[in-house]
Amino acid sequence: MFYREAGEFKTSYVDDSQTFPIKFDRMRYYAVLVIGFGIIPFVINDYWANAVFVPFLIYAIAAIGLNILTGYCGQVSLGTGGFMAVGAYACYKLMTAFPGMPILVDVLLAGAVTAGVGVLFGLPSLRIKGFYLAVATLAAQFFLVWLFNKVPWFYNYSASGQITAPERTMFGIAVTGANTPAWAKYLFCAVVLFLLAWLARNLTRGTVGRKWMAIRDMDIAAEIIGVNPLTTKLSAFAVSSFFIGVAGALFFAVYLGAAEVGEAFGIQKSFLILFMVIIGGLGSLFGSFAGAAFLVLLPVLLKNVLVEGMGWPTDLAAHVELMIVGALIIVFLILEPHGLAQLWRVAKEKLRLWPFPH
Amino acid sequence: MNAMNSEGYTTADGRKIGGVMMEMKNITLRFGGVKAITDISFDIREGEIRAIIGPNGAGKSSMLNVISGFYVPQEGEVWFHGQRRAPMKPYEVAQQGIARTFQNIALFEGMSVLDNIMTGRLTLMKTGLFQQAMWWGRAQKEETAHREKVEKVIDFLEIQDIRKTPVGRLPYGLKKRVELARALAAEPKLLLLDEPMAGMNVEEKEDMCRFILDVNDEFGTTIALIEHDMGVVMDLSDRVVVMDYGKKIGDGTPDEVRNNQDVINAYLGVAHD
Amino acid sequence: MKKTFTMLAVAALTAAAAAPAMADLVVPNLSYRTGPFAAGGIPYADGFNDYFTLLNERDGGIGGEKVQVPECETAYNTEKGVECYEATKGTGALVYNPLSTGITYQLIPKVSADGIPLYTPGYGRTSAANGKVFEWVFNYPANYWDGASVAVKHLLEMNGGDLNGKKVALLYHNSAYGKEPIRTLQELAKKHGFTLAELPIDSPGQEQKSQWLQVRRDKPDYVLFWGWGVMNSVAIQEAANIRFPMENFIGIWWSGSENDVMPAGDGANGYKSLTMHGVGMDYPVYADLKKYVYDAGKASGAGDQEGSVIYSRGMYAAMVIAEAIRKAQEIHGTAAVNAKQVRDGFEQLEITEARMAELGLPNFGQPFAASCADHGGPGAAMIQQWDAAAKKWNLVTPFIAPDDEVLVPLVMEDSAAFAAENKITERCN
Amino acid sequence: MPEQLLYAMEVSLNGLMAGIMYALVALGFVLIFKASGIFNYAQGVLALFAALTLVGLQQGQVPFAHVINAIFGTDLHHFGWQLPGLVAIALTALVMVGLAILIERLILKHLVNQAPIILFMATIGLAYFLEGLGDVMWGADIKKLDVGLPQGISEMIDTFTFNLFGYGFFIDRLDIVAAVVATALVAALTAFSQYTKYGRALRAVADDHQAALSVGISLRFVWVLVWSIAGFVALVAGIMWGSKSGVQFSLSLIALKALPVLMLGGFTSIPGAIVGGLIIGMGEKLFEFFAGPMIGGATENWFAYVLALVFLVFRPQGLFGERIIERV
Repeated sequence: MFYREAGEFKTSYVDDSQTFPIKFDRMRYYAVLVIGFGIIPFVINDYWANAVFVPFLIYAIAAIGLNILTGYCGQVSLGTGGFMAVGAYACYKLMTAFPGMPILVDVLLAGAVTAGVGVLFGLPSLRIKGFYLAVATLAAQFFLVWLFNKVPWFYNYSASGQITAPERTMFGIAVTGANTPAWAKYLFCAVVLFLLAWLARNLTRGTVGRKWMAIRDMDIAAEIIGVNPLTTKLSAFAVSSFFIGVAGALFFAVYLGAAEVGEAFGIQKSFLILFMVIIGGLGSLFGSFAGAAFLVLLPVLLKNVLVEGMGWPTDLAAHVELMIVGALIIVFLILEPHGLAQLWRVAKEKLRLWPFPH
Repeated sequence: MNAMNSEGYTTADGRKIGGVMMEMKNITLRFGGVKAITDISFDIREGEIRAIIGPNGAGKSSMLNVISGFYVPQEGEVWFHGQRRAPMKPYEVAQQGIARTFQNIALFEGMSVLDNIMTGRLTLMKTGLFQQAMWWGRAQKEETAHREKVEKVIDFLEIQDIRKTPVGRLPYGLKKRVELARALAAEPKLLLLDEPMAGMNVEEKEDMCRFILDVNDEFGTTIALIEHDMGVVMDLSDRVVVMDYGKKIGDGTPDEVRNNQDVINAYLGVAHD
Repeated sequence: MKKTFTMLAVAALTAAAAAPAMADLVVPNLSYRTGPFAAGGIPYADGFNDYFTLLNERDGGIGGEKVQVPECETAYNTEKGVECYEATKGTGALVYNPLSTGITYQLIPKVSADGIPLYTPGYGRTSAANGKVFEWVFNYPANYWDGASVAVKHLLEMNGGDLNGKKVALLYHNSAYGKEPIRTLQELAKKHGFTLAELPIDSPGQEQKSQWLQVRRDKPDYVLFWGWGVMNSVAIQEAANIRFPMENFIGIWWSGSENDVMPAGDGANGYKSLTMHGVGMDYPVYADLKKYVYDAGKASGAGDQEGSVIYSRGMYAAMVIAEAIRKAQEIHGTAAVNAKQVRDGFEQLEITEARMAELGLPNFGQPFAASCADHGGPGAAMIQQWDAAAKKWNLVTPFIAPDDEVLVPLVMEDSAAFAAENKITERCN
Repeated sequence: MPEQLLYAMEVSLNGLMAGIMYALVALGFVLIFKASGIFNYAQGVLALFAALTLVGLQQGQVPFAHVINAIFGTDLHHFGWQLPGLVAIALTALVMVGLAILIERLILKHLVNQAPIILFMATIGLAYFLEGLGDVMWGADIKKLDVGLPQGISEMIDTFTFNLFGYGFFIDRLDIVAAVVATALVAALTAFSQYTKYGRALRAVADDHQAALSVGISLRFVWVLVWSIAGFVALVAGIMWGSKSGVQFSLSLIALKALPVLMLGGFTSIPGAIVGGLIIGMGEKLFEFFAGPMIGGATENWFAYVLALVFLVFRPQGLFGERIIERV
């Protein structure tokens, strides 16, 4: 009933290419923004921030980053954990070397450093394709983790190789370090996510995005119609790594506060973020959000239901949790191989026709 | 052939054809030990519709791939606008104003019709990554300007109603048309068509013929095409190159080619000795 | 459907955030019974739970207050550790003991901000022994650097006090945990004139062939070992394979459980490891445990870990925590103590030989007394040796004290760096 | 002979042995990829699951004892029997076949003709599920696997090389067994695919799905077949690795060791998996042994991948893959 495009006529190409062409979508988007920025920061507590919202926001950034590379440009990467580590360690080095620098600048610069590293490891993508490339990116994953573990300069020569985020403030309020209020953590990550999601949207709807998708859908044809595969793939690696680097920096500085490279940025992280992207939907920004939400929320939810709700022993709950997550992934793929985003699209199409079935 | 000079010629229906735009000189292409093309030379002139025909496996598609830079011949020279073309990547060839369609449709299946056609204009769009990321300002202005051009192509090929449809959902004939639209959107100087009518029914073929002639007529685009259907080729093209087993066996106006004994043999399957 | 799902989610999450009542003493058990290190996590968690169950069943809790031990699964994963911490801290948690060096590093800043003590016996951040900087963290009775020093002292004893020219190799888990002893050992190598070779093994450590071939090539006189999980049993197996003399192979206390030596069979005979507490079931406390816990069907987990090394350590940690709570109750004159008061209990805790005998654990651990500045305890440890025929660990030395002359400056240096980075001013002056 | 050379020889030999262990895991990947184009991430977990089942059956553990006890308050642990190794192995192989049938029925059947990445994702879901299932069925504690394989230094080689070079080489007897078993397995698989009806069906499907279907080969049957074989290969890998390090969670991580082998050997080549395994095994061991101490050690994980990566940059089709001619 409410969800209609009929009666909405676009009189200019600018209107026609906006992000939410349908009024109802637009209203909902504003509603999410109002809730996200106007309500949640005032009601959030430590548990909700640290167990749900902050990891969700950060993973969403990483998932958008990987989605740009894998979903839009078709280059499957399993090096996400390693690139997040680059972001985290770059951020740590910047924070400790220039204590006066605003934390936002640290985070963005960390992203830039990661973009450079990403380009470097993206070079083989010109020769190597498909799953071979996916496996090849594991070289980046393992090498980077080894590097940060082995070279003491990266962790300022601390005894155990752990890095700990010192306190940094913004507008006089701590956003890193132990004394950060929950709302500040949340708001900082939310603002960064909002900015980056906006950038990602701009990139994917224009020339750059079309080049990426052309390479993804048929790289040879793309090259023949004038897409330079070198610059296109590398730009995808750079942008993707920038996002992932920022996510890594936030993950370390804002969320964990301390990190050890092999533990926090190991191969499991690479897989987790790839799962988010695939479950959410390849080539969909909304999917990145949905996938991140799904994989952050589901384990917490299951744990609470099984352990708190049903009083199961924690180990049994953890094992059953694995089984449920695995089964759900399979069920989702069978029902809708193109991810939550596609599920959402189908639902919207149904809604558009509602209450008339045809 | 004889009636031609370097300034061009006039066709039977009275169109003026210009000077040489592209010239292939003694092209030889090998895959491993197999020769796909042997010592072939011909030229394409400004404003002309030039066809390459031949039986299956004659090396037509390979020839087109050489022109579009996808294959680099082992021997021979490619001249374009009076300059010898150094070996270059396909995307550089595209940037010189050569666009093409493919025998097996090579659309970007994950994108909408509109986006597919917009990719045709990628070589013409100039904003960089950072301006794109900011969107407001140059990127949006450029996007809108190019969108207008693309809409003209859409109108021209009469595909307004499928603008926002994902390409994957289209029937074969329409896909072919979208592919042509993508190539046209690039405003090419030279348009290469690889079997534009393959697999089409009569009606679709007629539409496609009309579009090809209109393109040549309205935009003055030079067209080189490969086609199986002899009838169509003879109606459509100004001059024809005939290939067989990687060699050139005929070259001239449709009438000249029709009467060439080698061509007749090749098509009727006279045994090679 | 979507709506019900969301509502369910919200309901479940809210329920979790606000669960148990505030009346009891809450000691969360951040355990790991799954994942790559479950083999160590399970017995530890069982020992920890069983001891508190004993106190509840036998004594009605501590000072009349029942103890609640909500368990939370971390899988040795720092993120899950943080989630567990946040999920339980609102319930009046008195102390945390995550049995993971990685999670400990994560929690140190958090507990300091939230004012909840963190107890990390034998693991975690070594320099937390300096109470002047680490107000909320306690790691007595011994830490990694103590362990390294005790191991070297044992080597000194074996060599009549002289290690000059000897070759020692350190085989370690390539993580924060495994790297901890390196600096100490380097200092000790300088002091005693032995050479130190460092051989890292990536987690999980199933494949150690190249490291052991290096041992074969370099022929070190001794191998010190910082492993955890599957790395332990593989290393002992490989050592046996290359016929490295097992009495010259010494593991830290986390590399000395039954699970680690059993797979190598007879080959493991003679393998040594450190321990900071007694082993086996020859302690009176087990009679009570049997009566009130095991036979009552209240044993934690599968109930098949009693008396094992790691189980004993979990029980030991629980015992120290219980004593600290008791001390806090004593100091503040109330049974229902809060986290801040428990911190005072930890800081003024004194465990004497007599007290341990009273608790049914005579000579089980070393006596110690904490203070405002000293959160690390005496740091002594014993050496235990595996007897493959009898399938049991035997203690071969009494408690050996570490070399504080080397350790104290290292602790001071590291904690000073932390204090500077985090702008902490020293206490206790 | 100079000492360094002797060490190098010893390390190389050990590397080759390790390489065979990697190849065992890689083999399972190759089989499934070849027949169905699925990149089976769950191969490592299959090995873990097989090994857990083997130990459980051998020791007479009650499956799901933990859950049953938790729900009914019973105290079940063991049936109280001990099976001989071979019987347990045969039973486990049957379980793996059953698993293959279930996987085909419940998952693959519904995912025919999906994009490779979707199928890959499904195997990840499967990996999660099996990992949880294995733990729930048999418990998460570390288990000793003993089916009577020899272990420890091979005295024979030690003495032989000592007499030859004055320096005894260290080779683990378990590694020798693994090498023999791997060779036998490859020979059996080759014979199977060359000389049996089912083997030919398998190769036909690998060559061309459509064509195979049109001559009446049931794709579903082939999938069950190939997953059963992969399950069996996983069982063999699980036995070898489990005897070496005990059966526990980390066993599933051996999949990561197989990936660089696959890259090098090509995803579709059985000889590639073997040769790739040998090269990776030897390369990483030599590098760790000689270069490791200079740059801090623990290089094996990344070195294998970097080696494969560098190789691939120069030869994108892998060791035994056919040269790729790009067409439009």
